Amino acid sequence: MDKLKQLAKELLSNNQVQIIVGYEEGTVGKARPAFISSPDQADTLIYDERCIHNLAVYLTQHKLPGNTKIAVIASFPVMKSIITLASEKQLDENFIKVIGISKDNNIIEFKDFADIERYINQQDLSFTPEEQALIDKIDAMSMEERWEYWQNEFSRCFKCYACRSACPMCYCTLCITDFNQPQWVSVPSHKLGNFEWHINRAMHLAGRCIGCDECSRACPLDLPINLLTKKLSMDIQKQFGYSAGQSLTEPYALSTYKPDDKETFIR
Amino acid sequence: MNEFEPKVVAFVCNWCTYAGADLTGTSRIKYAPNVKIIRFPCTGRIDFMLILKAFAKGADGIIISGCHPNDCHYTSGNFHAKRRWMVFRTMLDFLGVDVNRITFSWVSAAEGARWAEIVNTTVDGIKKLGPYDNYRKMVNEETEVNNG
Amino acid sequence: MARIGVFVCHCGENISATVDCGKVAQVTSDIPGVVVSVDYKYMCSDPGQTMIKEYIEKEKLTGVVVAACSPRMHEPTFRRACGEAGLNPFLCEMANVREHCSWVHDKNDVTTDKAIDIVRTLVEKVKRNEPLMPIKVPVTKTALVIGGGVAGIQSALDIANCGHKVIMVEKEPSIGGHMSQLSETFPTLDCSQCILTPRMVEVAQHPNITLYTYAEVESLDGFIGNFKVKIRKKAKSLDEKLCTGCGLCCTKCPVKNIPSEFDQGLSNRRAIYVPFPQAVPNKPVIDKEHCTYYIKGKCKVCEIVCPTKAIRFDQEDEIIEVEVGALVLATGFDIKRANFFPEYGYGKYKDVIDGLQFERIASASGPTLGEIRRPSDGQIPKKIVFLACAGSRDPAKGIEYCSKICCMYTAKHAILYKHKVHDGTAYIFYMDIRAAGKNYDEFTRRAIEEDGAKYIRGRVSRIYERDGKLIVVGADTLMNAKTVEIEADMVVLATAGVASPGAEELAQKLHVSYDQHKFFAEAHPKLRPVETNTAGIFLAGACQNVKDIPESVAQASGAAVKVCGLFSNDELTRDPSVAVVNRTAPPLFSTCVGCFLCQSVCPYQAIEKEEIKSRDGKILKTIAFVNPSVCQGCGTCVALCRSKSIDILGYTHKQVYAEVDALLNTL
Amino acid sequence: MSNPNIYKPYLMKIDKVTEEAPFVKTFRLKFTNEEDAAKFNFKAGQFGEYSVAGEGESTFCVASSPTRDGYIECTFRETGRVTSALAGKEEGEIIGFRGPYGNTFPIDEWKGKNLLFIAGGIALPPMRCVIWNCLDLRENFKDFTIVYGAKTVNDLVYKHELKEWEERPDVKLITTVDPGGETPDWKGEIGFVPTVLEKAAPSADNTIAIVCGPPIMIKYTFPILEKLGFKDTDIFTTLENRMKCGFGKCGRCNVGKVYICKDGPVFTYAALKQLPAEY
Amino acid sequence: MATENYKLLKKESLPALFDKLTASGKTIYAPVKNGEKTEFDVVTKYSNDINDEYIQTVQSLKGTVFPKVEKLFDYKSDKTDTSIQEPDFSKFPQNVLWGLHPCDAAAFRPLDATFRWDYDDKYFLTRMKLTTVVGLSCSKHDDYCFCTSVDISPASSDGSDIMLTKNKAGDYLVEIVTEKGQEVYDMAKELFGEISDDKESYITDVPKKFDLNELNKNLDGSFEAPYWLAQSMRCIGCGACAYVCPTCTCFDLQDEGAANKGSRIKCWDSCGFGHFTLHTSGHNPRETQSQRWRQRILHKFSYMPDRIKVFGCMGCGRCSRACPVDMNISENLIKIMEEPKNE
Repeated sequence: MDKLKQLAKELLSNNQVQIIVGYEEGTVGKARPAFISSPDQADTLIYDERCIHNLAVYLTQHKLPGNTKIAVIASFPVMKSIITLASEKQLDENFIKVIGISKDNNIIEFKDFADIERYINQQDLSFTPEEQALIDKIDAMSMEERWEYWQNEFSRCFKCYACRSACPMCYCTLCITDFNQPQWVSVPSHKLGNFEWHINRAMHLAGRCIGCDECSRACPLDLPINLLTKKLSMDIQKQFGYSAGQSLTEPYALSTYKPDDKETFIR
Repeated sequence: MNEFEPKVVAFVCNWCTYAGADLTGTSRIKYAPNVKIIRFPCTGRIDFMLILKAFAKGADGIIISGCHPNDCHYTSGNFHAKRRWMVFRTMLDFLGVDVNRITFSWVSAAEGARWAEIVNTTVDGIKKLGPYDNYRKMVNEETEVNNG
Repeated sequence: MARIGVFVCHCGENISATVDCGKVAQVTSDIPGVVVSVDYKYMCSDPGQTMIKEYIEKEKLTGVVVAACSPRMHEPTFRRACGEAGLNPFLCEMANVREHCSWVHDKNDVTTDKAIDIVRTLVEKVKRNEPLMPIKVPVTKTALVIGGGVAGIQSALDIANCGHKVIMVEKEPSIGGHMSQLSETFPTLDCSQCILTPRMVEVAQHPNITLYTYAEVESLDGFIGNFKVKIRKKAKSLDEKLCTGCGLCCTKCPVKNIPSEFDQGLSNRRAIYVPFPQAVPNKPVIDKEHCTYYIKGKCKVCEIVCPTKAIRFDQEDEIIEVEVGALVLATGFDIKRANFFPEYGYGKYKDVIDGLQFERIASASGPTLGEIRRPSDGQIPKKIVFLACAGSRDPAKGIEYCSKICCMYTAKHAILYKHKVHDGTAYIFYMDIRAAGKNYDEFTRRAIEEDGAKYIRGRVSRIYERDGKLIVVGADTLMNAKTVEIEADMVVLATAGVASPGAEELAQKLHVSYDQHKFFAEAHPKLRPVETNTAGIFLAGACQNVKDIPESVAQASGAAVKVCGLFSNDELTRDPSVAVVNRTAPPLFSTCVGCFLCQSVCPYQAIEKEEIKSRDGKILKTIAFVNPSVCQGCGTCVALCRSKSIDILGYTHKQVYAEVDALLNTL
Repeated sequence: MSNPNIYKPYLMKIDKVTEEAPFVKTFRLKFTNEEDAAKFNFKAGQFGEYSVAGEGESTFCVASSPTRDGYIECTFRETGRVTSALAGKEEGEIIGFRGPYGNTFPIDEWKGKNLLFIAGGIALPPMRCVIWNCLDLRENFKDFTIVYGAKTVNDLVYKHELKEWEERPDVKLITTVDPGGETPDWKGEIGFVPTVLEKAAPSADNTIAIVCGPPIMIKYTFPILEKLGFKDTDIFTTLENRMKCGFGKCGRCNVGKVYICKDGPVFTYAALKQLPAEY
Repeated sequence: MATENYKLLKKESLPALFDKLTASGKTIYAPVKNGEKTEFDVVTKYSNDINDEYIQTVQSLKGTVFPKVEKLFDYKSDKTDTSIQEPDFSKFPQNVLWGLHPCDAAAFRPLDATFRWDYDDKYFLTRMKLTTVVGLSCSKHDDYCFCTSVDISPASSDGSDIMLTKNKAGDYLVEIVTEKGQEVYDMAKELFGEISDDKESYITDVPKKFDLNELNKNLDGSFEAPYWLAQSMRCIGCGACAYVCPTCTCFDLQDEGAANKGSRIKCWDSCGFGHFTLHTSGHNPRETQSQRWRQRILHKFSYMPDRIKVFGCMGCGRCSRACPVDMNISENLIKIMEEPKNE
């Protein structure tokens, strides 16, 4: 990844960007997000299979100083996140330089978001058999079993909201859980509160989730909450032919409709 | 023990189903009194959280009803609603929520008899399913939390 | 704060027969916030309403729930009464205990209990109601008519004659539309141009009408009463003020072989041309696509010959912006053309033509000066076959609908043909004769009975050429589907009427909805046939569906009345139950994060961008803004908004949440 | 503590509701339980947690004087979930109250001094408590000056009491409204509180200044007081931070090591200067 | 090394002990193996899944005395009357917390100090009183552990009522630390023997990473230090660290239910959440994540020792393990230590 360091140095030294969001060596053998603001720091940048955090989350946190040009090291999920965020008018193309990393670890310098969009659409976007298997396992359960399964999982949740914080698409300044007039989502982390929270999270990500699984990775309790959004993503793709993170312009699955959307349950 | 009388909430749109239910009244067609209606401007206004709230507050069943496709007073509210329900219903089902307790239907302003039929079949169906104990158990857990 | 009055109506016995109204009043009086709860025989009667008014004043009520019939029945009544007593009308709600309770259940405690629950629900709602003020918006009293066919002309004249300004936009160099191409009109056989031309001239000369031909609508912003429209005036390469319309240029232009649009390709025009002799305005345009100067950079013959030096090769398209209060869409229709009917050889055989071409042939101003001669060799056809339903009512071709005008004009064609070719025979293949209209059936019968048109009920499977004849192979379904073969000299296809080519694009620009066939959609098929779902945009003529002239004109006048009705107000009053985006204290300003996903769900394009700026003009945040003049209050955006930043007045989050609570009796 | 369960509120009956200004109300609250009433006492400057069943709790100071026995009063502006619910309550209804919490104004130490009260907008309530407290012990103090300002005339709270103070010969009251907030018959000053204060230039000699108001007003008022010669130990104010518990456990209100709920809400300007900017 | 006298609890006696505890109405929480992981769970019997060699669980047992959701009282009201129903404190569970490491056992001290600070929190104190802590010396540690840096040792019995140390044979050396411990011992005396052994030899050696008092000194006057921002850049603002922390006490009070009946609930909250200190006016004293990170560190290492005389960190390392973005607390504390003092 010398090329990455080289590029980072160039970008910083000729002031094309002021901050690079990438990865560095963390503690106890982990990689972690890093914020590089001078060329001499660029040597700490790494990129390997441990670099899995969806860095797009930092692009909407408004923590980075305004009017700063930011470069972000973008794995495939980050690229998709950027496209979704851009389609939701959360990112300004003029302030974000995207340094893509291909699946075979090559650097792709995107000149604009449309460029990313093109790249994404050249890739294999289907769900993996492993992903499908996880969903199938739950689908195969009876209704009661599913209820029990999720009740058990949700009962462990203590609502640290790591899932929310780690998700690039969860950028609301006031989350539905903090909306209290009325209190739509029960605040405490009892079963009902957790149930309502996770449904809300999944529904709010329905058609917007790009499938990076960062939510369940962030979860300290290892709740398989990524399955909720994954299930919806699969369903939405099947039903409406729509996948998040692929188009800058297409309205997202739930803000549009087709008159002939096929359902079987409305009487 | 008396026969179980389910509590059913109906979220309906103002222009079609509410008017349809008015027609049921005008036509004096009798139906089960378990269903109580909340009026909305359009099915597009019906937030999925309302469905969850109704269950959390003790509903055994829910009816959601609006204009037939292409009849929406606002052109497309019901189409949007339909998509959301498709997704939401998938979600509920995946979580093990009993989706048979939610009747989604289109009832026009002219379908007074149909409204009565929707209500009656829904109430009958939910009577067979019994009280929604699973959900209530989850709700009640909140008040028993860690207090022994 | 909350001081609610509950008024339980017996509705004679309509409610009290099954609901214990006294008990409803008594139980609901215990609901917190309820200060008075009474029952009365007829709430809607004068004494009933007076009672409500008196309680409003005496008890200083902050909300009223009338438990009676459906709000669809008497909500206006009781809201008015509340307003008269000084209570904002929107603080009155109706609990529907008649249609939804007393009439549909038996007399017992359960029914009374249900009535109580219904009242409780509305009490909780009304506690959270906000006083609302009707929304007023000013009206710009200028109308824009898009399309200068007969419908547009009629609308424009009607509106202009009412004293309002009208801007008419026509994409062709002349107004007149399809009607100006027609020979004679059914069922009276009066000359189309003779009746239309004076109206075209009237449009051009009307002091209230501004006419832009060779122009198209570029974009539309705003809302009813306050639209902003950008119009692209395509360069005519001509200074219209200088041009006298002498026509010298058109005779000298060396490019001669361009198929005339007006004559449906049956004659040629030049690169600088006036579409037809009676065109309005009667001034030429240069067709840049074919003009030698524009292609090769030299020629300029027209410039040289022009006596007034009116030619302007450097003219560019001009964008003009106008403000209008209403739009009338009268963009008309088109017909299916070649390639759509390979089985009929249309486009392959010169003598297989469409109805509009036949109109030109039959027209005295047409390429044959009104003589019926076939295009291939100019011979007079002795056997002519008309095919009604060419494409129409044919699901296989994707056109399920009936094009409506073909039966009539085919009958007319047969008559015109017989009038001009006395020894000729006209065959007409048809599926059904649809001639429902004043004097229409008489007209088709005349074609058969007086003019001897041979009607064959059945469809034509194919047409091919044999020995200079067109062999029309069909089936006669009235003769046991016996195969019929006719050796024809000419075939006329009554091709399906379809939406005009730019309809979809225009609909998207104007944000009006359209159906699967790209015809513009009316707001309600029965009750609002000339309105679109976008308030302030109306429909006239065949852009909504194929129509004949009288229908188009009638609808055009209807649209004009709608426009004039709108213009009879200086401002518009609208239901204040609209969506609003919340505002909170800085630095948040609003919980809206500006994802604008709501924009695409709004059926009315009511959601705009609002920039929150600091005092020095820096943009701090961009949030959604719901234009209350445009919003119709469906609330689809409300349910979509993740952060609950949009709420809809009258059905707010707080209200509906409390309703659920109350209805399930958990309050 | 008299209440063994610190989370359990007293049940208070709303005895009287006064509309002070748009969205601002004063409740007079009485204990529903005689024993609670007998045991209860508080001092000027303290605050409590007021609650509406089903909505939650909200923090604000006691606005009545401890010298007035048998009830407490609170004044609040309808802003959030709880205050909106409170605003919907009627006379006779029950609300919850926990408290009193926090420290107090050292009124005893002010004996024999001049008092200068400076308040802005809705921040008069904590001041009102101490004003009445001192007025009820009027003989203990010398000059008594109140400077009070609000955005508009309509936004002035305690209008009836302002009138009373105005008419008292032993109180000097200066009221002001922001430019543009005046009515045609407005007789008070027009201008922001700090400006009006500077113009009035009360003597700092043997004077205690008590300042309550929005942060921006406080920020501009302190320097003027110092300019007028006030020592920072003689300038008092009250701080507000978000709180849930009121007794140092929930983790919200601390400013550095200082807990507003326990060490405050009353601070001298001298003490404030020592605090990090976390309030 | 001094050899001491311990009670001996043989591995084989554990089932009997657990049965006795269960029979006496106690609820037992123990570290239970679940695949690769070990988490505390309620057990009624001893089983081989109970892991006495775990390094650390994700969650502490804080929730047994300070539940993540705790009902404070029920209320009922109608138009004129309101009543409050407190829970029956006598029915609070009698918990035996089995096999906590010394860091976790010690964590009850700061909890106790907070919930006692001038105002006694009856809920916490009642639960605490009914809780018996059975500590377990650490035989293993990992890179996240730093108890020795916060003056706790992997063998310390502070906070435990009974302290267990597993010896080579797999039996436990037992120290009875408190009266509560004695009660348990008394209940099942017959299961215990005597042994004299040196417990230090069974204990893992956790290296000391920093000096607590030096750190505390260095934090004085650190409010404006630049490292808060630098350290918290990657912080995504979730509450994972606070919720797994055995000493974090931030909580929220919420009403659940409607106006006429419902309950007031105390539930966990985190100072790391953006809205934690947000005023209704929109003003937020701790507006940025770095301010909130500073609060977290200063609270534990400066404010708590200053105000309630106890440090708020036990060196369990849970926050660092749970952090989705590897904000390793000991790494950051070392950096603060090494920072030249801001004058």
